[in-house]
Amino acid sequence: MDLTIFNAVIAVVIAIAFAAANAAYLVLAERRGAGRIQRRPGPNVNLFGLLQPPADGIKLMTKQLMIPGGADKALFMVAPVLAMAPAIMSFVTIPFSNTIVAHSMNVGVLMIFAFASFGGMAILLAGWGSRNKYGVMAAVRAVSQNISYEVPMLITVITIVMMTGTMNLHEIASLQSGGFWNWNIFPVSMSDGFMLQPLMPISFLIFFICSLAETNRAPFDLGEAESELVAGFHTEYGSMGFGLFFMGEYANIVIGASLITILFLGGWGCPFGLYPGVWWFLLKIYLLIFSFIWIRWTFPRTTIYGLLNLSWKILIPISLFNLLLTAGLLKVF
Amino acid sequence: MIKDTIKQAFLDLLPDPEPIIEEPVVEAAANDTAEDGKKKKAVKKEEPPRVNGVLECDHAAHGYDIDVQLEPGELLAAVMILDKNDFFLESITGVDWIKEKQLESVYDFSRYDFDQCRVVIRTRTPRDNPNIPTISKIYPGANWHERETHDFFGIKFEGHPHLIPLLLPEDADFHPLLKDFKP
Amino acid sequence: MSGPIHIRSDETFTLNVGPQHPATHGVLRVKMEMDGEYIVKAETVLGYIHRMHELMGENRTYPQVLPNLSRLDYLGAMGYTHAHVLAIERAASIEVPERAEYIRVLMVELNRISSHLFWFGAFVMDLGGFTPLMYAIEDREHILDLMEAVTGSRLTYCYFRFGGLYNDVDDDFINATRAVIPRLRKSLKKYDALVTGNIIFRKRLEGIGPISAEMCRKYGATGPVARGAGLDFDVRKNEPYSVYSEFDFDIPVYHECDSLARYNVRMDEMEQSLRIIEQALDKLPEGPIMPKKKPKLIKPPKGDYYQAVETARGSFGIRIVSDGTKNAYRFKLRSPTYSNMSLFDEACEGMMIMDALAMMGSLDLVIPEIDR
Amino acid sequence: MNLMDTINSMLPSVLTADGLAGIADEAAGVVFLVICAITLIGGIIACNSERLVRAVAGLAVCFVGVAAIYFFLNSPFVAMMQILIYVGAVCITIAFAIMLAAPEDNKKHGPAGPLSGPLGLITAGLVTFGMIGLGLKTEFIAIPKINMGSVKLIGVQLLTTYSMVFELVSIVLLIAIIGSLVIARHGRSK
Repeated sequence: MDLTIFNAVIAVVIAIAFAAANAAYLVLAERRGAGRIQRRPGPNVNLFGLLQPPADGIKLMTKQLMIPGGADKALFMVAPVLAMAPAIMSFVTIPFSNTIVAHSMNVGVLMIFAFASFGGMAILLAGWGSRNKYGVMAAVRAVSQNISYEVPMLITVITIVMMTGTMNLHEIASLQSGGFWNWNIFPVSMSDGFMLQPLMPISFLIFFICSLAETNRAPFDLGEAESELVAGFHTEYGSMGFGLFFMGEYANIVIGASLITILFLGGWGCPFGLYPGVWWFLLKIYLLIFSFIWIRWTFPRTTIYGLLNLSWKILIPISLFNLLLTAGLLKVF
Repeated sequence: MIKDTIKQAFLDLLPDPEPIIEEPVVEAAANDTAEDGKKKKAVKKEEPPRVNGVLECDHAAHGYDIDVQLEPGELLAAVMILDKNDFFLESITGVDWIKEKQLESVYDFSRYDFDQCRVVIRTRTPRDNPNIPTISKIYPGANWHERETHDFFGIKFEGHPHLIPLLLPEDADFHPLLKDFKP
Repeated sequence: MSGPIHIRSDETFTLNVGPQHPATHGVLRVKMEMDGEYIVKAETVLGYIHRMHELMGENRTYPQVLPNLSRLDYLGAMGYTHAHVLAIERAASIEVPERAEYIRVLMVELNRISSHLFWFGAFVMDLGGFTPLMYAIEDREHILDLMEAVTGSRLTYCYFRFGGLYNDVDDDFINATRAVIPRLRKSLKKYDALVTGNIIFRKRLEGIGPISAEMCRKYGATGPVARGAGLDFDVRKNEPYSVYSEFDFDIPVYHECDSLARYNVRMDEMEQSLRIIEQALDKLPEGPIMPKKKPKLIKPPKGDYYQAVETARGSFGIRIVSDGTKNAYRFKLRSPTYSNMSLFDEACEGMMIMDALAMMGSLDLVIPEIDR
Repeated sequence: MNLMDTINSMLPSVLTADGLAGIADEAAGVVFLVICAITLIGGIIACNSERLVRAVAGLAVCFVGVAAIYFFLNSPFVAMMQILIYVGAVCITIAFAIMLAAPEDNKKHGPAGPLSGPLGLITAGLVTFGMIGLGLKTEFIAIPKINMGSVKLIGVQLLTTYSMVFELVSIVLLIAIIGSLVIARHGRSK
């Protein structure tokens, strides 16, 4: 299928709508979830709190956008957009089901990582542009974190790509259809003959940790560590500037969950091969998002060196070893 | 007993035997009615200000065991004795004796020990020129206490590394705990 | 990170942590000279909520000052008023009925637990874990309800009177307190499982923020900070006041000198306080709560009086220099966190900011109490 | 069959992809020009801004433009690699190094020599002239499409036919890393 301008526009519009709706209601879900975990109700007035996100949105939009004195105005304004836009672009290539995919690209995996790398740039520019010391410190932290977790994440993805022989997300998900025994997370795959991949659970674990870190979620939320750096890179942002960062964060969470679902959990496939479809996909990503929320409200924050040590000293060696071993196994079987 | 050791050390430190009054602890008997207290107060009013020396106090009545008053010049030596005996600095404060035109600086010391011994060191300086050597070289913790005392009383701690207002605003030029302070 | 850190002083920048900063729990400002994430030099700036309680103490009569004391520390107010009434009772030689003494200890220990519970939540929040705060506040709520029923207030108590108490406890209170104790024990176990064993939590505290015994001595640090440095010092044991000598309780001491040791001390202290409360409830004698001959006007005889108590934060002292009138001639408050905080400047040098703020959390700061 | 096709089939023919195909071909030229403009603007920002971080941002814009050109030329793999490596890694590394190293006042250099202006102009002119000449002289042949981004083929191609390009790319990356290290070291030793 050719990429025409028209359906590109439609795709982007739908992606923005999906991302925005997700961001708004994931905030509510997060707050309700946090409430449950902390034995309190959370926002619950007005239809179980369902009117809370629009109210928040209106509040954010009607606030004045303050630009701190001495800030680099251009970068300060560009950064939130840069945080949000690539996240939306990534939605274009995510297959929600066998039929619902805006543009199935052969380099889909690569595209998501390419756009994810904008996230680091956005944080960097936000922190630097606001001319706030907390912002700059947070930017440096967040970027070193993003860079160091991109490495094991990509290495882990390579194992998947080696197994499936494609970078097309749609194909990767299709290969796992049929039932949960075909999913990449499990050590045994029977989709086309018997295949032994004993290291896949490790890959999954690495990928899961990395996607937590890449989305700057607790316990890896060092970029906005509020007890140290006030609010990190978005200390100076209010109004919709903050709103865009917020939406970008949740859009990234959705993308991270979608990627995990597609790469490891069989995409839109039913665990028992029945009625595959978009509902299974949504169920899986929301379960994953719930686990993100659960983790966030359970663990304290790590330290920046603890975080970097985890990446460089543990995850990268393990993922490299994993890669070599998987390659070896592929060669043998 | 650490109390006796310290007392002896202070007695050795203050070489001038004349000002030392080994008062039998008068206040120790204060466990009686308020009327007695009034009497005592009436007696005390005629007393001259306290002279330098070591005083052993009843802990139950005063909350401390040894009360030493000395000249500012002898302060460092006295604090060193306490430092050697593992005392820690509780606090430093001042008292404005405006009638006697003197500022008193009070140092509280105690020990992390079951051999309890609280020591109070007092030293008095003239009100118009209150200069006392700093003990922050011996006890770094005295830094803040001395700054606070400087804030409130204007006592100058000679040799203090950073004698600027701590609790008061940084441009404060008044000393609120002086008795002639008018807000 | 372990190992010595080589710091170049020529490329530092100044970071103002506070006066409005989430980690300082109030208006405290630390001017930090930073080299990247490392602190080269720190200078604490105080006085943002300095209210000159000492001058108020000189301008008001002794009973009028009593409510001021509970405004020092909004978390553990009971201990501070306790110090005041003890000091006046010592100075003016007022007898206290035994029942009142027991109830005082009961209240102070309940308040100590509620203070430690709040600290626990706030400390874990400093480390980025928000949930334990909610659990701690929920448990603290039970204690506050208990105390509200008797004292009439939830935070800034003015319950003690010179010679006794404002209000007697009834059977409802005693039964409710007995019911709360097992609940709190259960909660403490839960916190242990939820937080103490958490690997991230331990990694952030173990070996971080060393405060040695010698440093404590030089700076006059007391309370859990000193006990976390292996110093067996607690005014309740070392210099028993009130009826503390009647109770059987231990002073938790840890020798690791790190933030985790200070955490452990406080968590163990809650258990010890529970023990004291149980014993106080068992031993609670019958009788009046105010002395028979209550002096109408408090006029301590001329002299200099010092009273130290162990509050939730450490050794709190009141020095009253009396000139025989109804006002104090000099009213000095020795607050424990003032001394505990003063060592922060030295202790945090060369640390990373996140570790330094974790250490600051482990000092259990209440800013109004530092500034007085 | 995917969502877009479904939507297309439900729309009146003028708005469908086929109906739009003609317009799209017309639009293609416009899009190409827009992409070129983005690339150029990025480059100009990169060269002319006084603040280093802004220059890096400009560079990133320029790289995105280049990536868009690749995408336009039907090489999504190279386009994605361009973004992943140049924006995601090189730009961030440079910005990172600048943040760690350069104080803000460092941007003013001493006055340039009298010859620097003319010399720069001559060099730029020569390069431009050469490029234009090269562009005009070269005969553009349509190279058959190698693949649609199949990983296996790309791998094989990279390690056989285009191994030289592959190596050159690695060298560029190496230079980027060394460059940022040099900047960082410079700031440190001062």
